[in-house]
Amino acid sequence: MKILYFAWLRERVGLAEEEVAPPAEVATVADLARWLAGRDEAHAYAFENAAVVRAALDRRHVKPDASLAGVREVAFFPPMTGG
Amino acid sequence: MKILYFAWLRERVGLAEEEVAPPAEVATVADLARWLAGRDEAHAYAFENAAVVRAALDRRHVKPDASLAGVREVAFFPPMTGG
Amino acid sequence: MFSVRIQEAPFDAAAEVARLAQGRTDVGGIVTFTGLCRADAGADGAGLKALTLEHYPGMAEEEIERHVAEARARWPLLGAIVVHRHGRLVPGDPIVFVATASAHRAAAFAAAEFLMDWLKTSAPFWKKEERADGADAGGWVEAKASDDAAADRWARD
Amino acid sequence: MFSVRIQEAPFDAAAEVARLAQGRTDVGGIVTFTGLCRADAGADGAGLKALTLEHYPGMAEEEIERHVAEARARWPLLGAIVVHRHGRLVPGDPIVFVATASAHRAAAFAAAEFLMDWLKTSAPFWKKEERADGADAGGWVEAKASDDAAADRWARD
Repeated sequence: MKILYFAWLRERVGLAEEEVAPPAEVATVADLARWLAGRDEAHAYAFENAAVVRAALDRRHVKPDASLAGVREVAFFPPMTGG
Repeated sequence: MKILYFAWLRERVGLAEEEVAPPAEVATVADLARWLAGRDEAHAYAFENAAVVRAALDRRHVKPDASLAGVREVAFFPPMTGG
Repeated sequence: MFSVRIQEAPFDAAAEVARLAQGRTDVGGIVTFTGLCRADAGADGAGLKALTLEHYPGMAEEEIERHVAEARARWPLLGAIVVHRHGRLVPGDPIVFVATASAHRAAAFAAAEFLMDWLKTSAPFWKKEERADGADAGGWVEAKASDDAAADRWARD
Repeated sequence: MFSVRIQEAPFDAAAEVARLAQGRTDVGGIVTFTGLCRADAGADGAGLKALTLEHYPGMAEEEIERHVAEARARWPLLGAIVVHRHGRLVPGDPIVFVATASAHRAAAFAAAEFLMDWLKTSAPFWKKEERADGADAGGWVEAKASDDAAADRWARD
Protein backbone atom coordinates (compact mmCIF):
# COMPACT_ATOMS: atom_id res chain seq x y z
CA MET A 1 0.00 0.00 0.00
CA LYS A 2 1.39 3.38 -1.04
CA ILE A 3 1.07 6.25 1.45
CA LEU A 4 1.43 9.90 0.36
CA TYR A 5 1.87 12.86 2.71
CA PHE A 6 1.30 16.51 1.85
CA ALA A 7 2.06 19.93 3.36
CA TRP A 8 2.97 19.81 7.07
CA LEU A 9 2.24 16.09 7.30
CA ARG A 10 4.95 15.53 4.69
CA GLU A 11 7.32 17.80 6.61
CA ARG A 12 6.63 16.10 9.95
CA VAL A 13 6.92 12.54 8.64
CA GLY A 14 9.99 13.58 6.65
CA LEU A 15 8.78 11.66 3.59
CA ALA A 16 6.58 12.50 0.59
CA GLU A 17 5.62 8.86 0.19
CA GLU A 18 6.31 5.41 1.49
CA GLU A 19 5.23 1.80 0.92
CA VAL A 20 3.74 0.05 3.93
CA ALA A 21 2.20 -3.36 4.64
CA PRO A 22 -0.07 -2.93 7.66
CA PRO A 23 -1.43 -6.03 9.44
CA ALA A 24 -4.89 -7.34 8.57
CA GLU A 25 -6.58 -5.70 11.59
CA VAL A 26 -5.86 -2.28 10.07
CA ALA A 27 -9.16 -2.03 8.22
CA THR A 28 -10.05 1.68 8.04
CA VAL A 29 -8.39 5.02 7.41
CA ALA A 30 -8.53 5.77 11.14
CA ASP A 31 -6.90 2.42 11.92
CA LEU A 32 -4.15 3.19 9.42
CA ALA A 33 -3.49 6.64 10.89
CA ARG A 34 -3.19 5.11 14.37
CA TRP A 35 -0.94 2.35 13.10
CA LEU A 36 1.30 4.80 11.25
CA ALA A 37 1.47 7.07 14.34
CA GLY A 38 2.90 4.17 16.29
CA ARG A 39 5.80 3.60 13.88
CA ASP A 40 8.18 6.30 15.16
CA GLU A 41 8.37 9.80 16.61
CA ALA A 42 8.11 11.52 13.24
CA HIS A 43 4.89 9.72 12.38
CA ALA A 44 3.54 10.27 15.92
CA TYR A 45 4.18 14.02 15.51
CA ALA A 46 2.43 14.09 12.12
CA PHE A 47 -0.68 12.38 13.47
CA GLU A 48 -0.68 13.94 16.96
CA ASN A 49 -3.85 15.91 16.17
CA ALA A 50 -5.63 13.22 14.16
CA ALA A 51 -8.91 15.20 14.06
CA VAL A 52 -7.47 17.75 11.60
CA VAL A 53 -5.88 15.20 9.27
CA ARG A 54 -7.80 14.53 6.05
CA ALA A 55 -7.45 11.48 3.83
CA ALA A 56 -8.01 10.35 0.27
CA LEU A 57 -8.24 6.76 -0.95
CA ASP A 58 -7.19 6.30 -4.56
CA ARG A 59 -7.55 10.07 -5.04
CA ARG A 60 -11.00 10.51 -3.52
CA HIS A 61 -11.80 12.27 -0.26
CA VAL A 62 -12.99 9.87 2.43
CA LYS A 63 -14.02 9.88 6.09
CA PRO A 64 -11.96 8.20 8.82
CA ASP A 65 -14.23 5.15 8.86
CA ALA A 66 -13.66 4.39 5.16
CA SER A 67 -12.51 0.84 4.42
CA LEU A 68 -9.04 0.20 3.03
CA ALA A 69 -10.17 -2.91 1.16
CA GLY A 70 -8.74 -2.96 -2.35
CA VAL A 71 -7.06 0.43 -1.96
CA ARG A 72 -3.71 1.04 -3.64
CA GLU A 73 -2.96 4.67 -2.71
CA VAL A 74 -3.72 6.46 0.57
CA ALA A 75 -2.98 10.17 1.02
CA PHE A 76 -2.92 12.11 4.30
CA PHE A 77 -2.99 15.92 4.34
CA PRO A 78 -4.24 18.97 6.26
CA PRO A 79 -7.44 20.81 5.26
CA MET A 80 -7.07 22.18 1.71
CA THR A 81 -6.18 25.82 1.15
CA GLY A 82 -6.25 26.15 -2.63
CA GLY A 83 -8.00 28.66 -4.81
CA MET B 1 -39.26 71.96 -21.77
CA LYS B 2 -37.35 69.42 -23.85
CA ILE B 3 -38.98 66.04 -24.47
CA LEU B 4 -36.96 63.01 -25.62
CA TYR B 5 -38.42 59.77 -26.99
CA PHE B 6 -36.63 56.43 -27.27
CA ALA B 7 -37.18 53.06 -28.97
CA TRP B 8 -40.77 52.47 -30.12
CA LEU B 9 -42.00 55.69 -28.53
CA ARG B 10 -39.57 57.57 -30.77
CA GLU B 11 -40.80 55.60 -33.79
CA ARG B 12 -44.48 56.17 -33.00
CA VAL B 13 -44.14 59.89 -32.27
CA GLY B 14 -41.91 60.23 -35.31
CA LEU B 15 -39.48 62.48 -33.43
CA ALA B 16 -36.41 61.85 -31.25
CA GLU B 17 -36.99 65.11 -29.40
CA GLU B 18 -39.17 68.20 -29.31
CA GLU B 19 -39.57 71.41 -27.33
CA VAL B 20 -42.97 71.90 -25.70
CA ALA B 21 -44.57 74.50 -23.45
CA PRO B 22 -47.42 72.75 -21.62
CA PRO B 23 -49.96 74.83 -19.69
CA ALA B 24 -49.54 75.36 -15.95
CA GLU B 25 -52.02 72.66 -14.97
CA VAL B 26 -49.66 70.01 -16.39
CA ALA B 27 -47.86 69.40 -13.10
CA THR B 28 -46.71 65.76 -13.14
CA VAL B 29 -45.20 63.22 -15.51
CA ALA B 30 -48.60 61.54 -15.87
CA ASP B 31 -50.22 64.93 -16.70
CA LEU B 32 -47.56 65.55 -19.33
CA ALA B 33 -48.06 62.13 -20.94
CA ARG B 34 -51.82 62.74 -21.16
CA TRP B 35 -51.28 66.24 -22.54
CA LEU B 36 -48.80 65.00 -25.16
CA ALA B 37 -51.18 62.15 -26.15
CA GLY B 38 -53.81 64.77 -26.97
CA ARG B 39 -51.60 66.64 -29.41
CA ASP B 40 -52.07 64.43 -32.50
CA GLU B 41 -52.54 60.86 -33.68
CA ALA B 42 -48.84 60.01 -33.56
CA HIS B 43 -48.54 61.05 -29.91
CA ALA B 44 -51.81 59.33 -29.07
CA TYR B 45 -50.43 56.10 -30.59
CA ALA B 46 -47.16 56.43 -28.63
CA PHE B 47 -48.98 56.85 -25.31
CA GLU B 48 -51.93 54.52 -25.98
CA ASN B 49 -50.71 52.08 -23.36
CA ALA B 50 -49.50 54.61 -20.80
CA ALA B 51 -48.94 51.96 -18.12
CA VAL B 52 -45.88 50.55 -19.92
CA VAL B 53 -44.26 53.92 -20.63
CA ARG B 54 -41.37 54.84 -18.34
CA ALA B 55 -40.03 58.35 -17.73
CA ALA B 56 -36.90 60.15 -16.60
CA LEU B 57 -36.67 63.75 -15.41
CA ASP B 58 -33.29 65.34 -15.99
CA ARG B 59 -31.84 61.86 -16.54
CA ARG B 60 -33.24 60.17 -13.45
CA HIS B 61 -35.93 57.49 -13.39
CA VAL B 62 -39.19 58.77 -11.87
CA LYS B 63 -42.72 57.56 -11.20
CA PRO B 64 -45.80 58.99 -12.99
CA ASP B 65 -46.66 61.23 -10.04
CA ALA B 66 -43.26 63.01 -10.09
CA SER B 67 -43.50 66.80 -10.27
CA LEU B 68 -42.26 68.66 -13.34
CA ALA B 69 -41.29 71.74 -11.31
CA GLY B 70 -37.89 73.04 -12.40
CA VAL B 71 -37.36 70.20 -14.87
CA ARG B 72 -35.53 70.91 -18.14
CA GLU B 73 -35.45 67.50 -19.83
CA VAL B 74 -38.15 64.82 -19.82
CA ALA B 75 -37.58 61.44 -21.49
CA PHE B 76 -40.23 58.81 -22.31
CA PHE B 77 -39.27 55.24 -23.17
CA PRO B 78 -40.34 51.59 -22.90
CA PRO B 79 -38.93 49.28 -20.18
CA MET B 80 -35.17 49.00 -20.57
CA THR B 81 -33.62 45.97 -22.31
CA GLY B 82 -29.90 46.61 -21.97
CA GLY B 83 -27.14 44.34 -20.72
CA MET C 1 -9.91 52.12 -10.65
CA PHE C 2 -13.57 52.78 -11.30
CA SER C 3 -14.74 53.43 -14.84
CA VAL C 4 -17.98 53.48 -16.84
CA ARG C 5 -17.99 53.76 -20.61
CA ILE C 6 -20.63 53.60 -23.34
CA GLN C 7 -19.16 52.96 -26.76
CA GLU C 8 -19.91 51.57 -30.20
CA ALA C 9 -16.48 49.94 -30.60
CA PRO C 10 -15.59 46.48 -29.30
CA PHE C 11 -13.78 46.31 -25.95
CA ASP C 12 -10.70 44.43 -24.87
CA ALA C 13 -11.71 42.50 -21.75
CA ALA C 14 -8.11 41.52 -20.93
CA ALA C 15 -6.94 45.13 -21.04
CA GLU C 16 -9.84 46.19 -18.81
CA VAL C 17 -8.98 43.52 -16.23
CA ALA C 18 -5.32 44.50 -16.33
CA ARG C 19 -6.31 48.05 -15.35
CA LEU C 20 -7.97 46.70 -12.20
CA ALA C 21 -4.99 44.79 -10.84
CA GLN C 22 -2.00 46.61 -12.30
CA GLY C 23 0.61 47.67 -9.79
CA ARG C 24 -1.37 46.67 -6.73
CA THR C 25 -1.17 43.69 -4.37
CA ASP C 26 -4.35 44.12 -2.34
CA VAL C 27 -6.72 42.60 -4.93
CA GLY C 28 -7.54 38.99 -4.10
CA GLY C 29 -10.27 38.35 -6.65
CA ILE C 30 -11.52 39.77 -9.93
CA VAL C 31 -14.88 38.73 -11.36
CA THR C 32 -15.86 39.57 -14.92
CA PHE C 33 -19.09 39.16 -16.82
CA THR C 34 -19.25 39.40 -20.60
CA GLY C 35 -22.67 39.49 -22.20
CA LEU C 36 -22.84 38.32 -25.80
CA CYS C 37 -25.41 38.58 -28.58
CA ARG C 38 -27.04 35.13 -28.99
CA ALA C 39 -28.35 33.85 -32.32
CA ASP C 40 -31.39 32.33 -30.60
CA ALA C 41 -32.13 35.39 -28.49
CA GLY C 42 -35.42 36.06 -30.27
CA ALA C 43 -38.63 35.67 -28.32
CA ASP C 44 -39.98 32.99 -30.66
CA GLY C 45 -36.72 31.10 -31.04
CA ALA C 46 -36.31 32.09 -34.69
CA GLY C 47 -32.79 33.00 -35.73
CA LEU C 48 -31.50 36.45 -34.92
CA LYS C 49 -29.59 38.30 -37.65
CA ALA C 50 -28.61 41.36 -35.64
CA LEU C 51 -29.49 43.55 -32.67
CA THR C 52 -29.39 47.33 -32.71
CA LEU C 53 -28.90 48.91 -29.30
CA GLU C 54 -30.29 52.38 -28.82
CA HIS C 55 -29.38 54.30 -25.67
CA TYR C 56 -30.01 57.59 -23.90
CA PRO C 57 -26.64 59.37 -24.11
CA GLY C 58 -25.73 61.07 -20.87
CA MET C 59 -28.31 59.27 -18.78
CA ALA C 60 -26.84 55.85 -19.63
CA GLU C 61 -23.45 56.81 -18.17
CA GLU C 62 -24.99 58.59 -15.17
CA GLU C 63 -27.33 55.72 -14.35
CA ILE C 64 -24.53 53.14 -14.46
CA GLU C 65 -22.30 55.45 -12.38
CA ARG C 66 -25.09 55.47 -9.79
CA HIS C 67 -25.16 51.66 -9.85
CA VAL C 68 -21.40 51.55 -9.32
CA ALA C 69 -21.69 54.00 -6.40
CA GLU C 70 -24.40 51.81 -4.89
CA ALA C 71 -22.22 48.71 -5.33
CA ARG C 72 -19.32 50.48 -3.60
CA ALA C 73 -21.61 51.37 -0.71
CA ARG C 74 -22.62 47.72 -0.34
CA TRP C 75 -19.32 45.89 -0.85
CA PRO C 76 -15.64 46.73 -0.20
CA LEU C 77 -14.67 47.09 -3.85
CA LEU C 78 -11.15 47.98 -4.95
CA GLY C 79 -12.22 48.58 -8.54
CA ALA C 80 -15.08 48.23 -11.00
CA ILE C 81 -15.37 48.66 -14.75
CA VAL C 82 -18.52 48.71 -16.84
CA VAL C 83 -18.44 48.95 -20.63
CA HIS C 84 -21.71 48.88 -22.56
CA ARG C 85 -21.85 48.94 -26.34
CA HIS C 86 -24.49 50.49 -28.56
CA GLY C 87 -25.17 50.29 -32.30
CA ARG C 88 -25.62 47.23 -34.47
CA LEU C 89 -24.32 43.91 -33.17
CA VAL C 90 -24.46 40.42 -34.64
CA PRO C 91 -24.63 37.03 -32.87
CA GLY C 92 -21.35 36.30 -31.11
CA ASP C 93 -20.56 40.00 -30.53
CA PRO C 94 -19.87 41.11 -26.95
CA ILE C 95 -22.47 43.64 -25.75
CA VAL C 96 -21.61 44.40 -22.16
CA PHE C 97 -18.67 43.91 -19.83
CA VAL C 98 -18.59 44.21 -16.05
CA ALA C 99 -15.50 43.63 -13.92
CA THR C 100 -15.19 43.94 -10.14
CA ALA C 101 -12.15 43.67 -7.90
CA SER C 102 -12.05 43.08 -4.16
CA ALA C 103 -9.80 41.59 -1.51
CA HIS C 104 -12.15 38.60 -1.28
CA ARG C 105 -14.12 36.69 -3.87
CA ALA C 106 -17.58 36.90 -2.31
CA ALA C 107 -17.74 40.70 -2.61
CA ALA C 108 -16.46 40.63 -6.20
CA PHE C 109 -19.04 38.01 -7.22
CA ALA C 110 -21.94 39.77 -5.49
CA ALA C 111 -21.08 43.20 -6.87
CA ALA C 112 -20.69 41.92 -10.46
CA GLU C 113 -24.04 40.13 -10.36
CA PHE C 114 -25.70 43.17 -8.73
CA LEU C 115 -24.34 45.48 -11.45
CA MET C 116 -25.58 43.17 -14.22
CA ASP C 117 -29.03 42.76 -12.66
CA TRP C 118 -29.42 46.52 -12.30
CA LEU C 119 -28.06 47.21 -15.76
CA LYS C 120 -30.65 44.90 -17.29
CA THR C 121 -33.59 46.71 -15.73
CA SER C 122 -32.56 50.32 -15.29
CA ALA C 123 -29.78 51.32 -17.68
CA PRO C 124 -31.49 53.20 -20.54
CA PHE C 125 -30.76 50.84 -23.44
CA TRP C 126 -33.24 49.29 -25.84
CA LYS C 127 -32.68 46.41 -28.24
CA LYS C 128 -34.27 46.09 -31.65
CA GLU C 129 -34.06 42.76 -33.48
CA GLU C 130 -33.48 41.89 -37.10
CA ARG C 131 -34.67 38.34 -37.70
CA ALA C 132 -32.80 35.98 -39.99
CA ASP C 133 -36.05 35.05 -41.76
CA GLY C 134 -36.86 38.71 -42.41
CA ALA C 135 -40.43 38.00 -41.29
CA ASP C 136 -40.52 40.62 -38.59
CA ALA C 137 -38.15 43.41 -39.50
CA GLY C 138 -38.08 45.74 -36.57
CA GLY C 139 -39.23 44.14 -33.36
CA TRP C 140 -38.23 45.82 -30.12
CA VAL C 141 -37.15 43.31 -27.49
CA GLU C 142 -39.58 43.22 -24.58
CA ALA C 143 -38.37 43.47 -21.01
CA LYS C 144 -38.32 40.15 -19.16
CA ALA C 145 -40.08 39.53 -15.89
CA SER C 146 -37.12 37.35 -14.89
CA ASP C 147 -34.84 40.38 -15.16
CA ASP C 148 -37.13 42.42 -12.92
CA ALA C 149 -37.13 39.56 -10.41
CA ALA C 150 -33.33 39.37 -10.53
CA ALA C 151 -33.01 43.10 -9.86
CA ASP C 152 -35.60 42.94 -7.07
CA ARG C 153 -33.35 40.52 -5.16
CA TRP C 154 -31.13 43.48 -4.29
CA ALA C 155 -33.94 45.80 -3.15
CA ARG C 156 -33.54 47.41 0.25
CA ASP C 157 -36.65 48.52 2.03
CA MET D 1 -15.44 23.42 -24.25
CA PHE D 2 -14.68 22.00 -20.82
CA SER D 3 -11.12 22.00 -19.56
CA VAL D 4 -9.22 21.59 -16.28
CA ARG D 5 -5.51 22.27 -16.01
CA ILE D 6 -2.96 22.40 -13.21
CA GLN D 7 0.20 24.22 -14.19
CA GLU D 8 3.14 26.17 -12.81
CA ALA D 9 3.16 28.69 -15.69
CA PRO D 10 1.01 31.83 -15.78
CA PHE D 11 -2.23 31.63 -17.76
CA ASP D 12 -3.71 33.94 -20.37
CA ALA D 13 -7.24 34.69 -19.17
CA ALA D 14 -8.23 36.34 -22.46
CA ALA D 15 -7.15 33.32 -24.49
CA GLU D 16 -9.07 31.00 -22.15
CA VAL D 17 -12.26 33.07 -22.53
CA ALA D 18 -11.84 33.16 -26.29
CA ARG D 19 -11.87 29.34 -26.30
CA LEU D 20 -15.30 29.37 -24.64
CA ALA D 21 -17.05 31.61 -27.15
CA GLN D 22 -15.12 31.07 -30.35
CA GLY D 23 -17.19 30.13 -33.36
CA ARG D 24 -20.46 29.77 -31.47
CA THR D 25 -23.50 32.01 -31.11
CA ASP D 26 -25.43 30.28 -28.30
CA VAL D 27 -23.37 31.70 -25.42
CA GLY D 28 -25.13 34.66 -23.81
CA GLY D 29 -22.89 35.16 -20.79
CA ILE D 30 -19.37 34.34 -19.66
CA VAL D 31 -18.32 34.77 -16.05
CA THR D 32 -14.68 34.63 -15.02
CA PHE D 33 -13.00 34.63 -11.64
CA THR D 34 -9.30 35.30 -11.23
CA GLY D 35 -7.80 34.73 -7.80
CA LEU D 36 -4.61 36.66 -7.05
CA CYS D 37 -1.92 36.44 -4.39
CA ARG D 38 -2.46 39.32 -1.93
CA ALA D 39 0.40 41.02 -0.05
CA ASP D 40 -1.69 41.21 3.11
CA ALA D 41 -2.96 37.64 2.90
CA GLY D 42 -1.14 36.59 6.07
CA ALA D 43 -3.17 35.60 9.10
CA ASP D 44 -1.63 38.33 11.28
CA GLY D 45 -1.70 41.05 8.62
CA ALA D 46 2.09 41.13 8.28
CA GLY D 47 3.39 41.46 4.75
CA LEU D 48 3.56 38.39 2.57
CA LYS D 49 6.69 37.85 0.49
CA ALA D 50 5.56 34.75 -1.41
CA LEU D 51 3.27 31.74 -1.37
CA THR D 52 4.30 28.25 -2.40
CA LEU D 53 1.43 26.08 -3.55
CA GLU D 54 1.84 22.33 -3.12
CA HIS D 55 -0.68 20.03 -4.76
CA TYR D 56 -1.53 16.35 -5.11
CA PRO D 57 -0.82 15.62 -8.79
CA GLY D 58 -3.48 13.46 -10.38
CA MET D 59 -6.02 13.95 -7.61
CA ALA D 60 -6.08 17.75 -8.09
CA GLU D 61 -7.16 17.39 -11.72
CA GLU D 62 -9.61 14.56 -10.94
CA GLU D 63 -11.19 16.41 -8.02
CA ILE D 64 -11.72 19.58 -10.07
CA GLU D 65 -13.07 17.49 -12.97
CA ARG D 66 -15.62 16.08 -10.51
CA HIS D 67 -16.57 19.65 -9.50
CA VAL D 68 -17.03 20.62 -13.12
CA ALA D 69 -19.20 17.54 -13.71
CA GLU D 70 -21.30 18.48 -10.67
CA ALA D 71 -21.65 22.06 -11.96
CA ARG D 72 -22.81 20.73 -15.34
CA ALA D 73 -25.40 18.58 -13.60
CA ARG D 74 -26.74 21.63 -11.74
CA TRP D 75 -26.67 24.33 -14.42
CA PRO D 76 -27.00 24.34 -18.25
CA LEU D 77 -23.37 25.17 -18.97
CA LEU D 78 -22.02 25.52 -22.49
CA GLY D 79 -18.43 25.58 -21.30
CA ALA D 80 -16.18 25.78 -18.26
CA ILE D 81 -12.46 26.23 -17.77
CA VAL D 82 -10.47 25.89 -14.57
CA VAL D 83 -6.76 26.62 -14.38
CA HIS D 84 -4.95 26.30 -11.04
CA ARG D 85 -1.30 27.16 -10.61
CA HIS D 86 1.20 25.57 -8.26
CA GLY D 87 4.73 26.49 -7.24
CA ARG D 88 6.04 29.79 -5.86
CA LEU D 89 3.92 32.90 -6.41
CA VAL D 90 4.44 36.47 -5.25
CA PRO D 91 1.83 39.14 -4.41
CA GLY D 92 0.00 40.25 -7.53
CA ASP D 93 0.43 36.88 -9.26
CA PRO D 94 -2.73 35.12 -10.51
CA ILE D 95 -3.26 31.78 -8.74
CA VAL D 96 -6.53 30.42 -10.05
CA PHE D 97 -8.86 31.07 -12.97
CA VAL D 98 -12.42 29.87 -13.43
CA ALA D 99 -14.57 30.70 -16.45
CA THR D 100 -18.13 29.53 -17.15
CA ALA D 101 -20.31 30.02 -20.20
CA SER D 102 -24.07 29.68 -20.46
CA ALA D 103 -26.99 31.00 -22.50
CA HIS D 104 -28.02 33.12 -19.51
CA ARG D 105 -26.05 35.02 -16.91
CA ALA D 106 -27.58 33.53 -13.74
CA ALA D 107 -26.28 30.03 -14.52
CA ALA D 108 -22.81 31.31 -15.43
CA PHE D 109 -22.56 33.33 -12.19
CA ALA D 110 -23.82 30.51 -9.98
CA ALA D 111 -21.56 27.87 -11.56
CA ALA D 112 -18.44 30.06 -11.31
CA GLU D 113 -19.07 30.81 -7.64
CA PHE D 114 -19.87 27.15 -6.94
CA LEU D 115 -16.62 26.03 -8.58
CA MET D 116 -14.57 28.54 -6.58
CA ASP D 117 -16.25 27.62 -3.29
CA TRP D 118 -15.62 23.94 -3.89
CA LEU D 119 -12.07 24.51 -5.08
CA LYS D 120 -11.25 26.36 -1.87
CA THR D 121 -12.33 23.52 0.38
CA SER D 122 -11.79 20.31 -1.54
CA ALA D 123 -9.19 20.72 -4.26
CA PRO D 124 -5.95 19.21 -2.87
CA PHE D 125 -3.76 22.32 -2.75
CA TRP D 126 -1.88 23.71 0.25
CA LYS D 127 -0.31 27.14 0.63
CA LYS D 128 2.86 27.88 2.55
CA GLU D 129 3.76 31.47 3.31
CA GLU D 130 7.04 33.34 3.28
CA ARG D 131 6.67 36.49 5.38
CA ALA D 132 8.27 39.76 4.37
CA ASP D 133 9.67 40.22 7.90
CA GLY D 134 11.24 36.76 7.84
CA ALA D 135 9.88 36.21 11.37
CA ASP D 136 7.95 33.06 10.53
CA ALA D 137 9.64 31.34 7.65
CA GLY D 138 7.46 28.45 6.71
CA GLY D 139 3.91 28.80 7.96
CA TRP D 140 1.25 26.69 6.30
CA VAL D 141 -1.92 28.66 5.65
CA GLU D 142 -4.79 27.39 7.76
CA ALA D 143 -8.16 26.60 6.23
CA LYS D 144 -10.79 29.24 6.87
CA ALA D 145 -14.16 28.54 8.47
CA SER D 146 -15.63 31.12 6.07
CA ASP D 147 -14.55 28.95 3.13
CA ASP D 148 -16.22 25.90 4.66
CA ALA D 149 -19.39 27.95 5.13
CA ALA D 150 -19.25 29.16 1.52
CA ALA D 151 -18.92 25.59 0.23
CA ASP D 152 -21.70 24.39 2.54
CA ARG D 153 -24.14 26.76 0.81
CA TRP D 154 -24.16 24.35 -2.13
CA ALA D 155 -24.71 21.19 -0.10
CA ARG D 156 -27.53 18.93 -1.17
CA ASP D 157 -28.99 16.64 1.42
